[in-house]
Amino acid sequence: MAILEVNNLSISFGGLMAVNDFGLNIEEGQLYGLIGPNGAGKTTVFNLLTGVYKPDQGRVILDGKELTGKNTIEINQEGIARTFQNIRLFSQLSVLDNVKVGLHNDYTYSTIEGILRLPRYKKTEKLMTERAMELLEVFGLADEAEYLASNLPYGKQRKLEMARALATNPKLLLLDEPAAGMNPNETAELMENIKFVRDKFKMTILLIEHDMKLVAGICEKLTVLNFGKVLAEGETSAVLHDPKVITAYLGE
Amino acid sequence: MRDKKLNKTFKNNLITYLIVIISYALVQAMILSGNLSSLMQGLLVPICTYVIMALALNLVVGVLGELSLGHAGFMCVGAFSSAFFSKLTLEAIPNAGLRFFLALLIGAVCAAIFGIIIGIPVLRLKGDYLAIVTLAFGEIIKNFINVMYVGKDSNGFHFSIKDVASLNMEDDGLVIINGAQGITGTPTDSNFTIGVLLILFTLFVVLNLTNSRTGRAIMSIRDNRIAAESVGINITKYKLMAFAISAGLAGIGGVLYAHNLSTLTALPKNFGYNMSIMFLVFVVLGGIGNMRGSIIAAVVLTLLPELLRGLSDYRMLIYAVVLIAMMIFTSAPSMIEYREKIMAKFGKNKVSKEAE
Amino acid sequence: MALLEVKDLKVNYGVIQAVKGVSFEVNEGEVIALIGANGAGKTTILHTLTGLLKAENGTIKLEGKDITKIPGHKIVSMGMAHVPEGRRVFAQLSVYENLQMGAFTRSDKKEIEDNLQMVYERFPRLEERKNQMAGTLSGGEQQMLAMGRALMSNPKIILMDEPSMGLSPIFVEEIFNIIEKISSAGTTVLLVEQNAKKALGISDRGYVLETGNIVLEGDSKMLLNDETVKAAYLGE
Amino acid sequence: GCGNQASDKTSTAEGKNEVEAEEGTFLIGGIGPVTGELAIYGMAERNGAQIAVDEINEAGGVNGTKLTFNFQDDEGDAEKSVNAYNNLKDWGMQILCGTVTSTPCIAVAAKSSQDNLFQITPSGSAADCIGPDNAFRVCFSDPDQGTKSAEYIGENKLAKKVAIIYDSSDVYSSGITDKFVKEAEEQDFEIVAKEAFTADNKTDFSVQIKKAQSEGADLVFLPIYYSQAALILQQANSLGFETTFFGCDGLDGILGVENFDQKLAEGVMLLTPFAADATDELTKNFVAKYKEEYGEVPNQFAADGYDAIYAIAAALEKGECKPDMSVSDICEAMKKAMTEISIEGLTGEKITWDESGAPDKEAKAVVIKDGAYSLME
Amino acid sequence: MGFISYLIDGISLGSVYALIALGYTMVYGIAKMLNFAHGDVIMIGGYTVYTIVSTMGLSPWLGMAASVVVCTVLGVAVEKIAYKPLRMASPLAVLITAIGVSYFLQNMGLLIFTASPKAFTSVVSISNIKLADGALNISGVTLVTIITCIIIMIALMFFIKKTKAGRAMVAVSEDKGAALLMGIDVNSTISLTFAIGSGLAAVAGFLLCSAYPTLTPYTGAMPGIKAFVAAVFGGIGSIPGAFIGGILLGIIEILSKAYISSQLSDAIVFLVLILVLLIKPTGILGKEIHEKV
Ligand SMILES: Nc1ncnc2c1ncn2[C@@H]1O[C@H](COP(=O)(O)OP(=O)(O)OP(=O)(O)O)[C@@H](O)[C@H]1O
Ligand SMILES: Nc1ncnc2c1ncn2[C@@H]1O[C@H](COP(=O)(O)OP(=O)(O)OP(=O)(O)O)[C@@H](O)[C@H]1O
Ligand SMILES: CC(C)C[C@H](N)C(=O)O
Ligand SMILES: [Mg+2]
Ligand SMILES: [Mg+2]
Repeated sequence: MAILEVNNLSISFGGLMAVNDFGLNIEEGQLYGLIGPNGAGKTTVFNLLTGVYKPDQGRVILDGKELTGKNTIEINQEGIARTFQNIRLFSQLSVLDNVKVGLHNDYTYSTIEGILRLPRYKKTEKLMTERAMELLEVFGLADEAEYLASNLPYGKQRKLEMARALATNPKLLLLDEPAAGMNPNETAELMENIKFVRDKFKMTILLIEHDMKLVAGICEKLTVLNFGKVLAEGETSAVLHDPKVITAYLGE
Repeated sequence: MRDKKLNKTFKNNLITYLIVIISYALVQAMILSGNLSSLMQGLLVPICTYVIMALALNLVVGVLGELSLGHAGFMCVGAFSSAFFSKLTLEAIPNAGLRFFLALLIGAVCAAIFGIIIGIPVLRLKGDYLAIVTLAFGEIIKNFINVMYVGKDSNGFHFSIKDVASLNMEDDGLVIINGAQGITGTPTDSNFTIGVLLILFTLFVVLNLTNSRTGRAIMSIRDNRIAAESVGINITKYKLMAFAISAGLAGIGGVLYAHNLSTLTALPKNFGYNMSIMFLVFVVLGGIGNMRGSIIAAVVLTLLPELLRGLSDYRMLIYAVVLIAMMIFTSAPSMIEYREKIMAKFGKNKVSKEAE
Repeated sequence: MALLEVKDLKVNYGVIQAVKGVSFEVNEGEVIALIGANGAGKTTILHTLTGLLKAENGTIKLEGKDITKIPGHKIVSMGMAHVPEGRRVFAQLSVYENLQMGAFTRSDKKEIEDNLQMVYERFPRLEERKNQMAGTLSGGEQQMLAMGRALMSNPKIILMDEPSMGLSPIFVEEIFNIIEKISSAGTTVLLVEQNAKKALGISDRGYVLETGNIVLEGDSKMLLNDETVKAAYLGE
Repeated sequence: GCGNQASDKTSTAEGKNEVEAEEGTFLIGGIGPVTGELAIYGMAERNGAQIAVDEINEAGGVNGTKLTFNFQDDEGDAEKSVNAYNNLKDWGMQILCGTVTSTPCIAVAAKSSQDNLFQITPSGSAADCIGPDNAFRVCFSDPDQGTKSAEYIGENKLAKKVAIIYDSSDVYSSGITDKFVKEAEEQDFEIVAKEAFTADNKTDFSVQIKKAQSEGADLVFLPIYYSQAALILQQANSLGFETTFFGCDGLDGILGVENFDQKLAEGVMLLTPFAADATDELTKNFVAKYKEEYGEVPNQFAADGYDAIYAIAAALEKGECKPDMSVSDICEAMKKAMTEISIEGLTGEKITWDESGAPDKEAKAVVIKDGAYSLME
Repeated sequence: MGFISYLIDGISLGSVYALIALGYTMVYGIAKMLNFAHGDVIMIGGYTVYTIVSTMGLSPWLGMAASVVVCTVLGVAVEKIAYKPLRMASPLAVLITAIGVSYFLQNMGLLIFTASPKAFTSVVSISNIKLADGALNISGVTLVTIITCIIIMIALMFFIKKTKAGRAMVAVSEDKGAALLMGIDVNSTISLTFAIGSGLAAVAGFLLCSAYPTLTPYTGAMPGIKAFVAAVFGGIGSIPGAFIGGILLGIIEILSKAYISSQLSDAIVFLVLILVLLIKPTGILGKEIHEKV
């Protein structure tokens, strides 16, 4: 059964129907692509799924659980994690700590224990560090673990955002234009990372991307959004050859 | 790589602790060898007070990344609640040490409670709006204390916000808080050693908090609220916590202040926004989020006006000039770059490339 | 004489040297591609050209005039416009107000109006959204706005920092067409791109930047077939 | 010399102190605000005291020993005041003439009694200022002033309905008010309005005045400082509120406010020990000296400072103190002497002290007529 | 009747706050800095008029003109010396420097003019207006202040919206770098902002002193803070907000004194402020800035 189920989701800003009666079904472990022209509403969909915006109507169900109306924090705890189109790192924290913040809710000890440095603090911190380093390894960030996040080159910042999202141990991972600003080689590398994550963590991934090489390369299914409406959906290859999609989005 | 980092923060903190302890040792030595002027000796406890205030405020400004212009208010709460207690139990608890310890608890707790109360607007407000609310809050406290009359006589406590008369106490009555005249005759239980111990305590709390799960959560809110939410950080909880702890520590500062002088009044001078702003000066000058900096700045800026006494009428003028100059020197990008270059000359450039 | 001439440019961030002695030139009417990996120093160079950063060393000449020391705000009116990395649109201002800002140094109402229409033709979406707050535009829309805004100063040469970033394929095509149009309309273009294939595709000449140094330069067609370039930037 | 005259004196290396501690002189310290909102009081007393010191030294000093005076700023803050006190101790202070305001005075008195260092405050009027037995005062105490004012108004039937406008955030003002209200019950006038303002709220008094006006107060009691009083008079006038204003020592100096329309102060009564235009020789040449030195008309705080120094001198003389005696010995001698001396001061003909430290002198009630004080009776 | 007359008092006081707040908000809105020295520039303005009118006995008009010039120059100078080096530093750094400048100006005033208060002769010669046969009394100063406020407010709004310099300010306030790319001279734009802000401070100066005519080196400090509060109250950065904020603050202050407690009026005023901000977290007219995610 579908891990994510979205029905007639809509939101409008002022007059503008940014997302209009949007529906989506993703199977467990799927690598799913959300594409569409600029301003089609892709990021807005992410914002609706993660509770940044409240939908005017529609429902979101994750793994059989109703998420509609829940706030960002609850939704993350229910199992949706995301990255942002315009990178949002904890710029003054080290790369390692960025990931550790992601681990916050799964590895716990009380503030007092933290201040007094009780055994539980030491134990948990150790585990956190190990886990965080694992994740950094995956994205080849281990060596920069100590850098300030803001000192990372652009490409690596995007990867760090992914690592941080994964750290919250989500059921569903949302990636907003992970390859933006990367050159072909970096993109190729990124595709490997994403595949790896999916396989290693049995992760379900929904990603927004304009880089067709990446989309065609790793997405199993696609939904095409246009003016907030679903224009087409289905197997990647099929969708990418759909004339509607070509005229609206791909171009010759 | 990682251990290096752990060592690094660890070293940093260690140095900070050492600085405090060593300076303490030095000062003690000077006192014993009679080489410390009474002016300096008199300044020791106030300096401790302001260091604590700077550290407490830095938790809000540096770690949580919010602006508070009301910390003098928390200090005020700590001062009055504890002074009230001490004056009341002057006979009941003859042991000064014990009495002061209890006073500390009371001061810290009361202040922390106020910290939570003020924490609530904190959740809805940002930046200057928050700043002004904290300022307002501090002023409210000051205003209330100035019209507060509390007395105790054979048949219990009396309270009034009019005047002593309306306490209508028996003749054996003792006025404890006398409106604007405040509290007089508080035991001067605090001393330099206690002050330093409290600094170390504050330092311990602030540093360990920052390098813990809670601290990371608070800092993540500072750096990017939206991202923090997206990874499930409970904004409300951690903002409140930061404010409560900071207020509690400020309360401790207040206790120290109250038990240094025999008279305690809530004047604009000592508990008004000007004082809150002074604390902010310590924090910013010392480097936002930099605890060691806060300590140094607090010490320097408390000593400065005293060392300038020789200038008599020009004293505060020069003080202002020095303050501006120091601010520019420490924070102006051009200056920083300049210093970096100097550093680089000494082959220190690695440091600046690293997590600095 | 080259329209833009850069000699031995060095730029530092504090102690980090991001650009380590770069020389290149852009001739009237050319489209020049400047490619390189993340962190190579492309943005830094552009920032220095338009005075957002100070050069540590070297000279920048625009139409033979040394502008190295000229304050940034004077450079626009000398005919150099810049589409910055990350768009930097005025988030609180409407699309229309943003475009007007682009024409800040110009006074002739009529010309500005024509220019505005020209921009609206190239980017119809901007006209649709002329009253929307720029901050709420989608990524792609903001990119269009940034370009439109730069065009509003009617520049001789326009510097573009990764204009295709985050744009849909069809729109990437569109952007590169627009760049060609801009160029054929007589504006010289200095183009910084991650999308090396496209960039070299439409440019006359190209420079390859690696960690602050130019390692390769020449005719774009030539670069497109250069093995190292293929390997490093075309992902082939 | 201190303050502006500091320049000509050599400053010590680390610039700690601008007045040199001359060997073989009595080292007298002074403390008060010369910066900050209360600066005006500190300056007045510093200047007044300085004049006294210079006079005494010209006259050959005390038993042939000269006085050295060193005044330190405390910004009116208790903590700063203690710093100033310690600074003066480092300088070698043997006797303290201060502090100017109450809150600091109480804090400093606590310290000085530990050191058993003789202290006399010119104007620290709160009761606790002379708590320890080494502490004396020149001015009236706030309680006294409160009571005396009420008595005076009552006995002279100045009013039936009295309104009070006071500074609820100030020790001095609220101190007087408390006692005034208490005493009022004994007198046959009623308090129809008791309106406060605070340090953070002292520009607009329209409400307080209107309250008094609408309650039909035929006298308004102003236990406050004259800078606010000047505003109140001006605002009352523009509101067309005709009434008698009655104040305490704090009001003194109101005529000295530069460019102040003295018509507004016409008929204002105040209980003050000092009147700048009294005709006795002492006052006349003090005022003259002061004007020439500082270009202003001295207010009663200057006079307090002046008298404090003379009290110190008298006590030193009586107690046969020598500059080489220990601080504590000097203090003991002076404490005893204080209760025996009686001085001809600017603020009282025959001022004497009891061991509590309180002065015994006559309060003059003056009324302002044609821009000048004239004694009432 | 009582109420109305209190209301009028509130408006008179408020109009002064509003006038100061306008300058505050102007500088804040553009330079994004809280110029804590603003109140002290006001004090300088006051003394300038005093010196020229009362000491030298020259015409008030000359005095006012002079004080505007003096303050403008002062403002620009301070900006160049103390704030400009920190242009790219954290806003807090500039805030602290501003505090330093505030101390500096106060102590300058103390040295030059001494601590003894000066009675300020009103520059407004319009006599009071009495309504309801004397029961209501609106002072000439109040009228002038309110009118000045409104004129300045409208002028500022027009200036920002319509003039080139005004639009430059808006751009600078949003993104200095991008503004530079538009060909805007960031430095002179910010200087201009301070020039205007300080000029307004001068006007506020002599109107404040005309309404409440005692002048000391600390005259500006407290109204300065109150005005800051007012500016935030109305939505800091918003010009009409500053006006409304100021007026409201004045009214609340007076009414709480009149009807609740003169002792606790400070507390009450600030309490109201907090409540309002809780309901409207960006002040009365401040616009919610929601960043796009
Ligand atoms: N907060 C907002 N207020 C007003 N309009 C908004 C807001 N957020 C988004 N929009 C509008 O909704 C539409 C969809 O925006 P969205 O960011 O989802 O586009 P997108 O599909 O992500 O485009 P891109 O691929 O360029 O990022 C855009 O036209 C945008 O202008
Ligand atoms: N503000 C800064 N402070 C310190 N170093 C910086 C700063 N900005 C850039 N750098 C460094 O300068 C080098 C060049 O950066 P630049 O942004 O010019 O690269 P780029 O070629 O534009 O990369 P991208 O393709 O990601 O935009 C990088 O190593 C970067 O880390
Ligand atoms: C200088 C005086 C006005 C001081 C006042 N008598 C007080 O004790 O505070
Ligand atoms: Mg998007
Ligand atoms: Mg770049």
